[in-house]
Formats: sequence, structure tokens, C-alpha cells
Amino acid sequence: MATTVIDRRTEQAGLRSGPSPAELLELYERMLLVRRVEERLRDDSAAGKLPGAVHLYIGEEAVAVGVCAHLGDRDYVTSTHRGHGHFLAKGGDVRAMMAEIWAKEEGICRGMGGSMHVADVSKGILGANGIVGAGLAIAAGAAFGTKLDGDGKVTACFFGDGASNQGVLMETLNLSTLWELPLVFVCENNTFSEFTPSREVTAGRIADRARAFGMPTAEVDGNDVTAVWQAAAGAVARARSGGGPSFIEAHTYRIQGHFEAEAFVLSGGRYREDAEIAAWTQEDKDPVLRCRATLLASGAADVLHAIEARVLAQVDDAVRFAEAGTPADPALAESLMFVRDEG
Amino acid sequence: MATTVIDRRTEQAGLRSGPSPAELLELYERMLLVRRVEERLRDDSAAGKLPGAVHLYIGEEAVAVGVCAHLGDRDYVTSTHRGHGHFLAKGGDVRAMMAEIWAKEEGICRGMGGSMHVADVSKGILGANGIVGAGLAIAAGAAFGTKLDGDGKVTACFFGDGASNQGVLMETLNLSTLWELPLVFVCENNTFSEFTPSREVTAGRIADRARAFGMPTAEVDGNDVTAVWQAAAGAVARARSGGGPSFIEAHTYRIQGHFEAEAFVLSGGRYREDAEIAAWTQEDKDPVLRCRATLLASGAADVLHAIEARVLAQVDDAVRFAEAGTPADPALAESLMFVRDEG
Amino acid sequence: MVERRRLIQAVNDALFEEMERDPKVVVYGEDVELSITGDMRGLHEHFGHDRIRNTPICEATLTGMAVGLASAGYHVVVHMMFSNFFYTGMDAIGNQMAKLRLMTGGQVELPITIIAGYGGGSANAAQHSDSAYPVLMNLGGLNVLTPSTPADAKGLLKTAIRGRNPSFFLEASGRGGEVGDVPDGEHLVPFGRAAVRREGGDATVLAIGRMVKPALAAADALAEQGVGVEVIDPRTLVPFDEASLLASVEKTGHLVVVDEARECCGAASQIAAIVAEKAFHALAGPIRRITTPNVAMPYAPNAERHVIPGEERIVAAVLSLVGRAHRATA
Amino acid sequence: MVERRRLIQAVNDALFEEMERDPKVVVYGEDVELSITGDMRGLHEHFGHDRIRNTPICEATLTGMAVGLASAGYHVVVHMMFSNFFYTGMDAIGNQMAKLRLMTGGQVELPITIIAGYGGGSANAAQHSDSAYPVLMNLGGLNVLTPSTPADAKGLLKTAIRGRNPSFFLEASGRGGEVGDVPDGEHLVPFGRAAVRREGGDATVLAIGRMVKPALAAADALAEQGVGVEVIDPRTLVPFDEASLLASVEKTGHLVVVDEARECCGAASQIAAIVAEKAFHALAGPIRRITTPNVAMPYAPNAERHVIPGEERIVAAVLSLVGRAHRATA
Ligand SMILES: Cc1ncc(C[n+]2csc(CCOP(=O)(O)OP(=O)(O)O)c2C)c(N)n1
Ligand SMILES: Cc1ncc(C[n+]2csc(CCOP(=O)(O)OP(=O)(O)O)c2C)c(N)n1
Ligand SMILES: [Mg+2]
Ligand SMILES: [Mg+2]
Repeated sequence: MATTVIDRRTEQAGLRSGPSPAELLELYERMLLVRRVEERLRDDSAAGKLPGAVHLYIGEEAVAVGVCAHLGDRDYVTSTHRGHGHFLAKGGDVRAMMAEIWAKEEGICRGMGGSMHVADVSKGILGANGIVGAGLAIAAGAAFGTKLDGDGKVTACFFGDGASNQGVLMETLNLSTLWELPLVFVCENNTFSEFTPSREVTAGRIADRARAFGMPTAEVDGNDVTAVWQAAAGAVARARSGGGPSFIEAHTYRIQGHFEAEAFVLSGGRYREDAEIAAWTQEDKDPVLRCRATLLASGAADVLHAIEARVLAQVDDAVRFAEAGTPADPALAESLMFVRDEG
Repeated sequence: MATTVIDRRTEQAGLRSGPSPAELLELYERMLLVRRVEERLRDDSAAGKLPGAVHLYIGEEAVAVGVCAHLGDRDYVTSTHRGHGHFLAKGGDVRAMMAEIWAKEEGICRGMGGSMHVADVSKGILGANGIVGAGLAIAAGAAFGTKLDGDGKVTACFFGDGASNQGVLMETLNLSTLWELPLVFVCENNTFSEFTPSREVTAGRIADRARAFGMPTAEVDGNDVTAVWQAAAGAVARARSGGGPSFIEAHTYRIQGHFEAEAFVLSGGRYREDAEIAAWTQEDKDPVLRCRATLLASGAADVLHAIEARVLAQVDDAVRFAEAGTPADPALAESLMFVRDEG
Repeated sequence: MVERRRLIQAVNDALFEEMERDPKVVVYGEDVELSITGDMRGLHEHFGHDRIRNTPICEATLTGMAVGLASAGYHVVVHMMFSNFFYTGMDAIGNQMAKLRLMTGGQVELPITIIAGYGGGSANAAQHSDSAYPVLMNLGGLNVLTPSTPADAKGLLKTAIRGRNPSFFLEASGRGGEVGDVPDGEHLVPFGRAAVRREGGDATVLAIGRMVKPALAAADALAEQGVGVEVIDPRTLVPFDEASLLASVEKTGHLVVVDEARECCGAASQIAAIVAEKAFHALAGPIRRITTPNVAMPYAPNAERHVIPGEERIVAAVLSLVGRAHRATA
Repeated sequence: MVERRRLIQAVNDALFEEMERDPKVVVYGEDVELSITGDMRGLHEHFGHDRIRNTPICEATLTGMAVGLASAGYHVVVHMMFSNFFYTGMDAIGNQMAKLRLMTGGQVELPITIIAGYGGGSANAAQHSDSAYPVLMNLGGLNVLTPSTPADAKGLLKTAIRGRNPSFFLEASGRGGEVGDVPDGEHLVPFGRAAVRREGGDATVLAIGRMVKPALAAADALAEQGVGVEVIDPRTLVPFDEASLLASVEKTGHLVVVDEARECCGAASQIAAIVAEKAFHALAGPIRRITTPNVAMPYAPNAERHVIPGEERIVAAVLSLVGRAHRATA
């Protein structure tokens, strides 16, 4: 995505021009953490160490990180089947996530949810969700709650281009506009719904669906963390100050397969070219490399080394923690279904 | 609605300027039939003669009649809980509909469906539907079938302003655009969802939801049968010739209550002013009176008398037929659930 | 002290009391402000737009929103009019509400109460007459409440709203006018405790929701024939009071389950299966289910009466069991 | 003549044959062109975009469209991936497909076949592991097919596609690789006819879909202990072959129903209730249901194994009935 289109209303929201140098370093570190965690998940999945399917966010890190930079623990996010990035960007604990994916009692969901359902409600992470589009309505509900609370909490809802074809998008655009909910819609347009190119299943521009409701809307280069940060700054500020919902469409690209067993299940079936994937891993596109290049140019080489080391240590520690964890307790399946309190 | 807004694309579709004088008389007669049938239903419902709830279309006749004037028996329509007008406008039999509402074996659905489900598949009337919004997806399916048939059949889908908030609208806008379905969306914006004014539950302009998909869109005065006829002419011609879907938003008004027991269930609760209702029954608004005035001005008084008499006779005949019918056969409930053929 | 209340008033009372008690109770739904069924009447005037609110027609979002709003600390009440509209909003019911607590390892509580009418008998035809609770019962994580009296309606609804799990509160359509005694003051009914509506020693009739009335009528008729029928009203289907039912069957040796929901995988099936497993040795004869057959509800009132269980079918079933059929009906 | 085929190939063969036979057979769904489960492989290349087509993600419309397309004269096949997504498209399933034929007085036929995977065991967690068929069974107007062999998969799917009613064809997730004999040439399996997978005189085990395999393993194990188990595979749950089951129970006097769906209002409940009503006098002991309890499927594989029925639970249930538990397991 070379161009960044921001609606006039977004510009008017009074943004700072971008993250400060210190903030950019933080954004970089967070993106790198997501990247390195997922590279490790990719390898461990290939090695047969992880029980379920893993859907990786590699290549899309700038979206979650750029948006969540504006959110605190008391703000909410809803996420997707591709939720590790959202979880970590919103401040979820690496160890607890890793242990969850390893199906351990120490997991953030005690091994009951797995990769597709990582959630940390104490951090406002209402959960990754295996149902495409489901997070939209959940986010609207959380945003309604915070609106009633009246204390400026904001909800961000991450969803894909594929999810944008679920009717619940239009329903929540309508309702959040009417009720002026403090909600930021973040569409991660990574050009695929599973193995189907978006253009085959998505008519028009997704952002136009929000514009039809008169909603402030931005289309940004989702691989440019600064651009995402900027658009989110406006949207979050608007929501926080009672200005209602906004919509951000972040154009990005999914570098890994839809999920890690993809090559196996497709057994030779192809839906994209290797050259296309390769292009998105270059320094001018890959969000982590791009940010790194910017930071390097500003002379931060030493800091970057330290960050890289810190992140790798964190990942190693998390994997060790997960591997050493206790297997999940099967009895939880029955005991956790209900809070047994009524009557 | 004083103004008629038609998108440029609709104008370009090469319409005739309006119905011929003979056609206008036919439109009038059809509207009058719907009106007189429903006045009779209103009275018979009040008198406790009809088993279930009846939702009347009084005041909205120009929409169904103006659209269906362009459709033949092999074209399809899907309808709503307020479906008598669509049924009759599409050529459904008055007697069979009346007998259905009277729960008789001679009813078009053998007394199994009732007012909310009048359907005549042989006439392409796929059914009134008690689920708000359900007709949209059914219409898309029928339109897909006719597209595959490739013989120029068209499907028109009637739905309300309330139904426009169901996500299935966006889903079908998307899919019909992508698949270039021969489908005409007809939104009957009668300003109410049950007892809730549309503006309280509907953000933005409904037609903009279609425009977001680049769909040819017209907003028309739904109480002006000529305006509806004209917009539908373009939309139907476009669909027939492979030009894909179109969207018509017809602005109209529901003169009766949401359903005929409304006063009873609301027990004094109010959601609109009597004066507002009264205004919509005047000659400058009411679609039947308006058309009549036009015809009178063109000197058709005698013909109008003949039409009135013919219509009243038809209604009387239908009610007599229904009243004299055989009660529905209870055993059908069991025998009709499946076509028993497999294996 | 008790008070005579119509069922719908009792529901309305429960809502008033719980909204008054806890500012975190919030109500929304299509046309709840004017309240066409009457259960929400007066709430909007009293509690205002933040506490009770009309929504657009969008059931998928209404059920999904309940999950988010509950996660944000609210006790959510959603009115869904007719239980057929559960299907329209089913994703969040089946994939979220019923599962999220487990999926998050117990992190979330979902105090959600969904209210809807159910059942036939009003010529509303197939799309407004389902008794859609068996579908809910199979989903695993949902309480299902089927009050048959004004007192239970009030007490169960209050328990549901205060509770911390998703609960479906089902009102028999067209029965809102029925009158009964409701205890004064704070009246809560616990989940999972059946009510024995009538005692008897010859057969147990378990009747659900609106079926309690014809079951009691059948018991009256059978009493005249010397057959003592114990009528059990489970009040909640999830959780279900197995102990009370099993105790009754141990005593009578016969069970008839009366349910307006369809037969196949219905509530009556579940209850019959429990007894066939856990009280088999007490059974002196087959378990009879009296249900609506596996059909969509027809419109014509005579056809509706044909498929919905009524007093005669219950009487006949009991008589077929207690072996006095010929003598009694001769 | 027979041929060895993997289950997923048998499904693929059925689709090829029926699409070849009848140009009115049309297939759509999310990602059907590349066919990630393999059942649709090659169809797009062979039949082209008009006959098989990827859709956007919009289950509400996909199920609703099927109704319209079928009404317009097509035999519609919709692939819905996982049975959990039925909930997302539930409105048209519950309110249209299951009811429209009755509501129109028999005017429409809806030859719709919905294909989806079901069940746990692959650590797909709660939202991809439901065995969602009991919900369908309660809706009244839907056929429900649960093949357990490649031959039945092929034969039932062909019958469904040619049929004139909505049918749900359920594939056990992760079992596509299982191999079996499939008769050459035109192979159709009628609905409503159970298969006796193994004969035995001491107890009847009815097992559904992917539960047939552990049931047969349990029967083997029990045979070694001198207990003869008759294993019945109903093949279709709606319509259901009551006669075969009742005949078996008349013979054995004992019934265990094994079902991966949740216990409450599940298929096992329905089947237990039928037998408790219609073969009561043949029963020598309680009817046991071996099912997944009323839980959402946990992610951790050990927890999945804990809740999904397996051979040991079946063996234990049979032994508890035939009264040799202590002797046999000692
Ligand atoms: C309701 C529902 N339908 C289908 C699926 C299967 N599915 C999982 S991910 C996916 C594609 C999602 O595409 P998108 O929203 O663009 O997200 P991305 O995977 O690209 O991040 C599909 C169809 C699902 N999980 N839920
Ligand atoms: C899925 C669903 N939700 C709710 C209802 C109850 N209901 C019946 S009509 C109606 C309002 C429909 O409004 P609109 O689409 O504008 O049609 P109108 O009645 O104005 O013709 C509602 C909410 C329903 N029938 N179906
Ligand atoms: Mg995508
Ligand atoms: Mg309206």
C-alpha cells in the first residue's frame, strides 16, 4: 500500500503528527515481540508440539500495535481467530498466552480455550474468537457498557476483510452510530479470506460501508505503524471524548498461510504466488523491517540490539514456562460451565 | 415525500417517461383492489372473524403495484409480514388469499400459512415471511437461479425500513453485486418499525447502504405510483438484460397500525400523532386517491366507477368464497412436512 | 401476604424491583419502550433511556452485544419477543453465551437474561409459534426457565437477573393474562427446584410451562375416575431437578411427560431418558411423551389444536399406563 | 465389485456423480473451490464457476439463498465447514428450511443438502467442535445424516442431493482419511434404514456417526469377556429407523446409546425416549446414554478425551447392564 487516505474528519480530530522517538521504539519492541512469538509458534506447530490450529499474524503486527498503543488496561478489545497480536499488543502476558497454546493449566484460559480463544479480561482483552465477525457485536456491547459508565473507556474491535462481509458489521455500524458508542472499528484487510482473494468476495471498498453511515473513516497503510498509530490516535480520542465510533481500514498482507497446516490441507492447491509473498517480506513492506529501518536511520542501532535480545529472551522464557507447565485439568470442562450461584 | 431523487445511472437506463394512460388505469385498479381487500380484512379482523394477526399495507399500495407492473408470472418476488399487497400486485388470486387468511382448505397455502405467509409459487410469489429480513437472502437465491437459467427472469425483493437494519441486507448487497444478480431491492420506508420511528433505529440514509456497493440506486416518492413505476422500469430492465442488481428506496407511510390488534396491545401507549396519520390519508398523499385524482383530471370518471364496482364485486366474491370454504385439514400439519421420497 | 397479579404484571414487577435494586441492570430489545406484550410497561418512563432502550431489528447483534455488555459488568436483559427469533440471533447464543465462560477458563461471567414468548395457540403460524427451548438446552451453558405461574415468573426472573449465568426466561405466548397469587415483598425462586403442583400416587405427570394447566385439568378428570396423578412442574429445565422427579416416579411407577416443544430431541425426550436411566427399576410401564409432533406450527386454529398437547391426550396417556383405560373410558 | 476409498473421496465421488448426472445440482460455500477438507476437490476445475462457487463469509445469507435457489428449481449443496456455523446461519435453517413446505401448504420442495464437519478430538476448541445435530433434529423439517463409513457417506449424500427435502450431511471432523469398501457404480443408501454393524444377543449398542468405531472396539473387548453386543448404526437420525432398533432391543433387553453430541436433549435422549416408550416391556435394565456431558468442548487434548465418549465408557456401561461388571473387570 503506497497511499494513505485519511478522511478530512479524521484530520480535523487534532492529531499529533506521529509517535515520539521513544514511543516508536516501544511500538517496534511490541511488534517484534509479536513477530518472534509467532515465529516460534510457527516452528513449534510444524514440529507437532502444539495441539490445535494456529493462525499467525506475521506481517500484520503494525495494526494491532499501532491501535493498542492508545489503549490502557481499562479499555477493551475484541479480537479474531488470528488473535495473538492483539493479545500481546494490548498487554497480555506472553507466558500465559504461550502456556494456553500449549494446553497447560497455567494458560491464560487454563488450557480450555487455546490459540483461537486467548483472552485476558483483566486487561480488557475480551477474547480471540473463532467465529468470524462475532467480535463486532461483542465490542458494541462492551462499548455500550463503557458509554453507560461514562468514564471515557474505549473499545477497539479488530476484524478481517472476510469478516466485513458478515451482516453483523452493518448492524453494528448502524447501532454504534445511533448510540454514539465509544468504539473503534479496525478492519484488517490482509487481502484474503482463508484461500479466497478478497476481491472475489468483497464488493466495493470496505471503508465505504462505514461511510454510508456518516462514520469518520480512515484508510491507512496497515504496514506503516506510524500511519496506523496516527489514525488510531484520532479515532480513540474521538471515542474517549464522546464523539462516537470511527472506522479504520488498514491495508496489510498475511505472510503466513491461513493457518499453519495450510500446505497440508491444500495438498498442492494454490491461491497466490510465491513472488507476491516474497515482496511483502521486503524491507519496504514488512512492518517490522520498515520500522526497524526508520529507527536505524535515526541512529538507534544499539537500542535495537538490546530490544532484539530482550524479546528473544522473553520468548524463550515463555516457551520454557509453557513447556514446563502442568497439563490442563480435564475436570474444568465440567466445573467451569456455570457459575453455580442461583437459588 | 415531495421530492423524487433518482440517481443518474437510473435515468440513463432508458426509461419510458411513465405508464401509458391504459397502464395507469391498470395500476389504479390493482392499487384499489389491494386497498379494498385490506379494508375488508381490517373490518373482519376487528369483528373477530380472522384467526391470526393481520398486518395491513394500506397507504403503501403504490410500491408493490408500481414494481410488479414490470414483472410476469415467471419472475419472482419475496415479501414480508405485510404481504397482501405484494401477493395481489404480483397476480396472486384474491379468493385463494382470502381463504388462506380465513384458515380454509381452499386457501393458497391450504390454511397452513395464514396472512403472514401467503405464497403462490406458480406465480413466482415465494412467500410473505414472518421473519424480518429473511426475504432478502431468499430473493438472492432465486435471483442466482434465474441467472444460471439465463433466460432473463428477474427477482424483486420487498422489505421494510426496519428490515434494512438486519445484517442480511448488507450481505445480500455484497453478494448480488459480486455475482451480478438480476435482483431489484425494494425498500419500503414507511417510517416505522412496529412502534418505533425509523429515525430512532436507522442511521444515515438507507439508500446509501446500497450506494456503498456502487449499486444503481433510486429514492422515490413511494406514494406516487408513476414514480415507483418509473424507477422500477429502469431497475427491472437492467436486471433483465444482465446489468445486475439495483436498489429502490420508496418513501411511504403506514396508515394502519403495525397490526390490527395494535390499539389493544398498546393499551394507550402512543408513538405517533393522529394528525400525522390524517395528513397521509389526504388526496395529495394517499397513493390511491392521488392516482384517482390524476385519472379524474384526464377525464376518466366513468371508467373509475366501473373499476370501483368491479373491485368491490371481486372483494365480496372473495370473502364469500373464503367464508364458505372448508376448514383446513389438521392432518396436513403432519403430512406436508416432508416430501416423502428418499430411499 | 400475597397479592393477586396477572402473569405479565408479575414479570413487570420483577423487572421494576431488580432495576430499582441494581443500577447495573440494563434492558434492551425491539420495541421494549412501548412494550407490546406488557411485561416492560412503564420501565422507560421510570428508568429512562440509559436503562431501557429500543434497538434496531438486528438479533445477531442484540445477542452478541449482550455478551460484551455483560463482560463489561452489566446485568443484561434482552427482550426477543418470540423464541423463533433466537434462531436469527443464534450465533452469539450458541457460540458465545453458551461457551465463553469455559473458553476463557472461567474469566467471564455472563449475567444475561433473555426474555421471549413461546408456543402456539394464537394462530401466529410457524414462524411465531416455536417452543424453541430444546435447542437451548442442548447448547450446554444456558439456564432455561419455564414458569407456569405469576409467582414463579416473578421469582425466577429475579433470580435470573441477579444471577451470573446466561438464562432464558420463556413466557407462554398469550398467557400473560393469567392470574395467580404472588408473595409480597422480596420473592425469589431458586433454579433447579421443581414444584409438585398436585400430589397423587398412581402416575406422575411432569408438565412444562403452559402444559401445567392442561395437566392439572387432566389430573382433575382422572381423579374423578379414581386415578391419583402427581403433577410436577420443573419450573427450570436447566438446571433440572432430577431428585424430585425420580422420587415421584419411585412412588407412582409411571411417568407421562407433557411438553409443547416438538418431540424429537425435545425436553420430554431428555426427561424420559433421565428416568429410563435412573429410575428404571421403579417403572411399572413405558414412559409416555405427550408433545407437539415434529411439525411446524400450522396457522389454522383447528390444526393448531390438533398438534398441541391438551387435556384429552394426557388423560388417555395416563389411562393407557395405569391399565384402566377400558374400564374408565367405557 | 467394491473399491477401497477414503471417506472424503467417497464424498467427493458422490458430488462428482450427482453433478454429472443432473445439471441442476449447484454447490457453493466458503472456500469450496480449493476445498480445504478435500470433499470438493476437483469440482471447480471440472464443473466451472456456475456449478460450484466460493462465497463471501455470510452464513445467514448462504442458508437463506439455498431456500431461494431451491425454490427456483435447483438442487442446492451448501458447504458450511463446521457445524458450529449452523448457528450463524440458523435463521433460514430454523425458520425457513424446516417450515416453508408446511407454511406454503406444500407448494415448495426444498432439495437442499448442507454439508458440515462435526465433533471434537482435534483440539479445535469449543467453537469448532460442536456436534450440532440435536438442534437440527428438534426443528421438525430437516433430514439429518450421520454416515460412519465411506460407502454410507457416498450413498447417503447421493440420496440427499437427489432428494426433495432439506438434508444435513454431517462429516466427522478429522475422519476423512478413514478407508472402507464402496460398491462400484451407482450406490444409493436410503434414509431411515439402520445398519446392524455387528450382531449380538446380550446388549444393543446404538452408536452415532464417529461413535460407531469405539462402539465396535467395545464390542470386541466385550466379546472377549463373553458378552455379545449388537452394534446398530442408525445412519440417519431423521428419519430414524425405529423398527430395527426396537427389534434389537426386543432380542437383547438392554440398550446403550453412544453419541458425541451433548447429553441434554441430544440424539441419545431422543432414542432412549423412543425405546422407553415403545420397547419398555423388552427392557431388562435401564437405558444408558454415553455422551459428551453438557459442556463446551475444551481445547486441551486430555480434556477433550475426558469428555468425548470412548471405548472404556461403552464397555463399562454395557457391563453395568449385563450384570457381569465385577466378574468381568476383576
Ligand atoms: C462464522 C464463521 N464462518 C466461517 C469460518 C471459517 N473461517 C475461519 S477464518 C476465515 C476467513 C476469515 O477472513 P478474514 O476475516 O479476512 O480474517 P483473516 O483470516 O484474513 O485474518 C473463515 C472463513 C469461521 N471461523 N466462522
Ligand atoms: C427477525 C424478526 N425480528 C423481529 C420481528 C418482529 N417484527 C415484526 S414486524 C417488525 C417491524 C418491521 O419493520 P419494517 O421492516 O419497517 O416493516 P413494516 O412493518 O414497517 O412494514 C418487527 C420488529 C420479526 N417478525 N422478525
Ligand atoms: Mg483477511
Ligand atoms: Mg417500516
